[in-house]
Amino acid sequence: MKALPRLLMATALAATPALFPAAVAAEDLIVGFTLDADTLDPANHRKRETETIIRNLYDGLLTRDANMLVVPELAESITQISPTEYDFKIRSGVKFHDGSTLTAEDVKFTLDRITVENAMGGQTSPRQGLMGPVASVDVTAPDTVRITLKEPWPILPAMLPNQQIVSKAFVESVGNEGLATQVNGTGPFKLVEWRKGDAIIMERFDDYYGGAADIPPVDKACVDRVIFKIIPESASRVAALLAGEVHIINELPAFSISQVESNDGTQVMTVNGTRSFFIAMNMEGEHFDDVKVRQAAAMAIDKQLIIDKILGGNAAPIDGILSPDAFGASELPKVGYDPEKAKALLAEAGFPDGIDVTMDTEGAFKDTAEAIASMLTNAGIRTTVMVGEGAQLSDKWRTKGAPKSGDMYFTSWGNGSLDPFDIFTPTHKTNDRGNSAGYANPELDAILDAAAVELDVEKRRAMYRDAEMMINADQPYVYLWVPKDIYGVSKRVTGWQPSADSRINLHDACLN
Amino acid sequence: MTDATLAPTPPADSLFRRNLREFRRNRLAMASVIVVLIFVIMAVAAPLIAPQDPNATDLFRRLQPPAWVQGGDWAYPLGCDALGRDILSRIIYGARISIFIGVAVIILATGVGILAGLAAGYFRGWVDVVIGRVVDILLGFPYLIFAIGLMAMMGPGLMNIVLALAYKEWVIPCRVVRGETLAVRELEYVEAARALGAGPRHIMWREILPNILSPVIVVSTIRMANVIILEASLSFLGLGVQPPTASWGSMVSDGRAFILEAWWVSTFPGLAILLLVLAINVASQGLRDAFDPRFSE
Amino acid sequence: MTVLLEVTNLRTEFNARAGLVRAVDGVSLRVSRGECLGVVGESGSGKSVTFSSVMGLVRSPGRVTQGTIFFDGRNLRDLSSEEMRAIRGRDIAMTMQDALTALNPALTVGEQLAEVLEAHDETLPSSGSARRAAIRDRSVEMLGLVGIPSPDTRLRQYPHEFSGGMRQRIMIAIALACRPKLLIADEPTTALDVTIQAQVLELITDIRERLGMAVVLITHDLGVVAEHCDRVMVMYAGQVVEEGPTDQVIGQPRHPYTRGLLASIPRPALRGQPLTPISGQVPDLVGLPPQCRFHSRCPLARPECLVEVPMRDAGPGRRARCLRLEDVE
Amino acid sequence: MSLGKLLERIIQLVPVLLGVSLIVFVMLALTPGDPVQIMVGEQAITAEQEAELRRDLGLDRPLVERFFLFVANAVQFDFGQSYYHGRPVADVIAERLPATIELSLVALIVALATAIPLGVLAAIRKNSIFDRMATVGSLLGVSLPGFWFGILLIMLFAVHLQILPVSGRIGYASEVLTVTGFLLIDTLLAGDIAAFGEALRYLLLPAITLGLPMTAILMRVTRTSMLEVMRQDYITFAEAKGLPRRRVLYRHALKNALIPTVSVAAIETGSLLGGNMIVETVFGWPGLGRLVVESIFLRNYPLVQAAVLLYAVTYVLLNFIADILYTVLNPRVKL
Repeated sequence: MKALPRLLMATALAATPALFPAAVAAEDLIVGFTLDADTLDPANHRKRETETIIRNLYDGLLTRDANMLVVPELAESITQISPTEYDFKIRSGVKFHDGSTLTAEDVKFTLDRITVENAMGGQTSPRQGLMGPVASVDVTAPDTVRITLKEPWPILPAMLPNQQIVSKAFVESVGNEGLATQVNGTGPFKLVEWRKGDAIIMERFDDYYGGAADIPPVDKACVDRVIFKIIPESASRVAALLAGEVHIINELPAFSISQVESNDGTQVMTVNGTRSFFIAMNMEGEHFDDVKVRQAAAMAIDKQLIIDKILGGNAAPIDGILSPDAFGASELPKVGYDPEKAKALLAEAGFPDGIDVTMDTEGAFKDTAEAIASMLTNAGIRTTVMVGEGAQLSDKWRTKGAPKSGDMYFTSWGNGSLDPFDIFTPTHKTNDRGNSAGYANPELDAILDAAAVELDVEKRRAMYRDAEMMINADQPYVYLWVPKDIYGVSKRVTGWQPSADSRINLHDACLN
Repeated sequence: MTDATLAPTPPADSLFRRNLREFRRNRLAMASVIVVLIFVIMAVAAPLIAPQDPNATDLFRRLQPPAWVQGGDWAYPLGCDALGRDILSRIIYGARISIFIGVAVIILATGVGILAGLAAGYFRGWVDVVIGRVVDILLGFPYLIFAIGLMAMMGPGLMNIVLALAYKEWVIPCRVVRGETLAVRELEYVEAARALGAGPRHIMWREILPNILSPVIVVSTIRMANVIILEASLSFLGLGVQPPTASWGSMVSDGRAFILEAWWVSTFPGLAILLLVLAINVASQGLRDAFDPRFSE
Repeated sequence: MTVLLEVTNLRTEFNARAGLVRAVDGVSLRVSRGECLGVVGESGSGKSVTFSSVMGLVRSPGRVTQGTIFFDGRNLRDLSSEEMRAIRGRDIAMTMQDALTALNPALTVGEQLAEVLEAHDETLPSSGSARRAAIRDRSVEMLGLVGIPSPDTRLRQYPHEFSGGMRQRIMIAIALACRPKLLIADEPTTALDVTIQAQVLELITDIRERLGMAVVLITHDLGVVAEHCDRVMVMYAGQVVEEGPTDQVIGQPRHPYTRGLLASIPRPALRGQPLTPISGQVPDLVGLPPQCRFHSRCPLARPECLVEVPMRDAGPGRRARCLRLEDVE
Repeated sequence: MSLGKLLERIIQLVPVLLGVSLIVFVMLALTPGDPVQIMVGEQAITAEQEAELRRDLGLDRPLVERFFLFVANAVQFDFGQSYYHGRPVADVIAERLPATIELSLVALIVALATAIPLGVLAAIRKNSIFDRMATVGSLLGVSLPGFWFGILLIMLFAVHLQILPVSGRIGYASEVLTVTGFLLIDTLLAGDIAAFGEALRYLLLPAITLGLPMTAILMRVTRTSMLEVMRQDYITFAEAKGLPRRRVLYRHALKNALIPTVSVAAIETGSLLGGNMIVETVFGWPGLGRLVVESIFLRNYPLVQAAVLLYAVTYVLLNFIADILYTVLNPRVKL
């Protein structure tokens, strides 16, 4: 039997901490994080997780405070000259990690690198799209940068926190490839080592200017070092938190909340998320072209039960696409849970015996999708869940107007800016990139187009209200919920709270 | 020794029967055959045995513990999963998937492997070279990665899993058959058949195949155990059968997120895999001892 | 001549699936110093097992269950396995039928020769380099003794790099490396060509005379016995059936089995001929009743032969296990 | 081992690698899912931007051209840029490779170190209680699904007993200069015993999980071949020479018995390298396997192609090593 010697050996080696004193210094704040950064180049990534890590190393012109309000960071002030011109006054005396001083030239270089075609060694930045219709970036005074737009784009300030400023001299010396692994930012932490796939180790930058003036305390970081430790398995992340190996974990599964709460040294922190979940119904298909069938589907699902039981109560139900926190969100007529009425509607639509449909989803949402499927089945919409790969499913559903197959698609769309433009247009405008339902409503398209460039905030809000009412009535999707982001946090951590844009800003976090 | 000249091999049949008798004497092996049979019966008669509908969800029974733990219920002896489905019933139905895939992959792979191996070993020459190259190339791929790639290509589905595993699996019986064929084709009785004017097809099927069947059977059973683990691994990585069909691998996979709160969700399906695979392995060990004493002690 | 090896009433049994097999049943024998004893019998007659028992090399599931084995005044059965190990290779050596399988293919000839010296020779210097040099010298000497040309270089070679006859010589050299008092040569020529057979046997006889050691020659071949052995012992079904001086036993066998053996060989061409078995089969050794074991095949068998037959005197220095030995011509 | 044989091996490698490349290429081409669309995700992108991105990635060219381009570049060890990492694929793979190799090697060593003594012991005490337990244990070892066993180990040692870490590769308090990428070596080079111990603690559970089936297989092979060898005449002869039992067992028997064990170990190491994405997933081990699986899902073509080629080369190389070891241990065979 091999188990015994193995066990003995395991025990012997487990005793190694006695031989090799555990090497955990007091001042390391460790974050158990789901995904490694793809790259550390702020202009060459597309992933939220990568941005989360980068933003502890780099600062941007603007940032958001805990209430998601946009405030200046590296910029001292922002002035709108005209609907298409913005002036940014750059804070003086800000140091890069290598000791050089931030200039307006660095800002221009950074923004050009993102917005100009082929500016990154012949390639175009994947973040170009996030900068909208930027025409040019000019240094108009030694400490001032002007961004000129091709057309009015009111959400520019809301989008700028997603871009981090790099040093022109540094990029020119290490090159674009060098920037993927080397860091010279203005952020509160310097890069110590990136152990790919395993951890990113940072240490306090002592010459830090203190960060956004509107977010106290304005000072250098509290902890000596910060480590993002990559733990993709959620059970492992929770276990590491409970064992005290890490101090903050993201994506705490809802079912682990009680365990983290009941554990002595840990607590749960949540923040409203920005990702809306919904079920697309193929309006070109044979069943869901009928609004009655779509309404029946919406009525068949007991959203609240799933929120309570599977999501641990950590989600806000929605009846339109917008999160309750988003700009333009408003109270909408509710589609109540009523399986009997759903059956009746189905019968009215000509399906007294119910219908057989499939629902596509990715593996990560299998549980929820199956729970929904069994609710639909109970109301006569006999649903089979088909788990597919993300790549295949987006091919199948996000066809931009090309014909599509399939009945239902359980999916989601993120809205980190909390501006409707980012979520409403792609998912509902005819043939747009995220319009998986195949919804086509010229009237809605017109409103969405107008709202995108409307500068009057109140008018814009009203337009989105109209749009929400329209989709609420047409029901191209079953709008489900916006889950909260759930973090598990050691009670030793102070001065930190989660933020709605999934950023983990460790500047002010301390470890007791 | 002088009397060691090889007489024409006796018909394979009597040897086969003797080996079978030998196998029956091995008590541990027979016990595992019974375990395997129990699993097979479970799979076939699943609707009669399972206490609950394996796919019926009940969110109020979410992560309900096994019956003997506080909060359990004997109607759900091994507890419930995250959607409140009965774990025992899902394990019973899951036996269908594991056994079906194991058997289907092995039948497919062994069939193809026998054809290719016989051809390579009997004709030799360029046939052997071509088959050998293909085998080399396929062996160059890591098994799981190849299967994952194929699943991504073909999309999910039960038959696709069978194909994804069989695409590489046939290489193993092929190599065994080729080696045995090379050894057997020169033996006197094959020569005799050839001298009597028998065609290659007759010789391969009637003269060679029956005499190399023992090692093929032995290898196939061992591989079946392996295939079941591979299927579970694919399911574990999320590339298995479609929900709500229960597959042991995906049950373990689903349950690992809850392992801290609800150990039973992935522990029991894991045990089921272990038990079935162990039983097949022990049985095949017995088969090997009885049928192919060269490999055994 | 003093007695070197005296085995009394030896019994060795094997626990087989079919039952208890008495491979050796009540064997007694005696080998004097410098003497050559031939042991003859069919396969399975127990001749090899007898001498495996003497060397303490009977493997599980077999074991020696009865009897004494006095060698040089000590009962080997009373010795610990460590004491027994010290005797093997030093005082009693053995060669096997086929040197190809008896020499380890993965080790050089030099190493296989050196290790036996290393294990037994107390005369070797203890310091590292001197010891190595001494071992090397002895190895070269031994290879030279058995007639291997340029032994110096050949020590570094592996067994497969030698011809069959050479290998046999090497095996003999290894066996004789510590100048044993007794050499058990188990069918030393069976695996060899006829011409080489003669050379190897000459070699053994030659060395025996030079070193003054005793030899037990286990063989199928009565011709070999006639030519090289002082005395001969014939075994059948785990028992000794006849023993005595070679010329007398061959010239005038007293046991029907011995006679049968000899009758089946054309006299003038004794040597080199394999034994032609007598009609009938060797009895199954499982659960034998206490009776004459040759009974079923014996031309002289009578109902009164169905009792346990002891060894009986059959002339000066001769014994045979037959109730009717007086009736044998 | 002659140079000629070596050359022959390298030439044999060519068709295998070409075949492997072609199969990967065709498989990826037939796989639904557009890399560009996956990269872009929910971002807004114009048709021109999309076309440009496609051009940047070389996806606008016909398939045949892409294949020949890939082969032509691969010959010069240029495998292109990873779609996601902003760096050459070769760099990305090279960063992950040491973790995988380290885990595999340690698993191999653990397997050899336990399998050979246990196999020998089981053979020497054939049919004893120990032998029977070892047999059952080895069958159990090959029957344990690694992903499940790994989870159980984590539960026991990391969660309940809290004596081993849950996930990852090393603790972070000790900074270790990356020289080789193998933490066990780097920590020793740095003279940092504490960090070495840390690295070992992180390595233990994954190595056991990965090595267990291999241990089981190698134990069976060792036992069987040891029994086979112990029946040989040369063992009887060695005993007849009065050699100490240790020498008979270890010098005479084991040296021959190890021949099949070592061959099997070399071949099995290939499956160890290719099969550890499961273990990497369960233990959060930052190795290549996980990266490749992720890359398949993300349709990161260059990375998948390069990694599969690497696996194929490794496989051929390991077979080669197995052959060399075979000759080293077995003087009868000349390669």
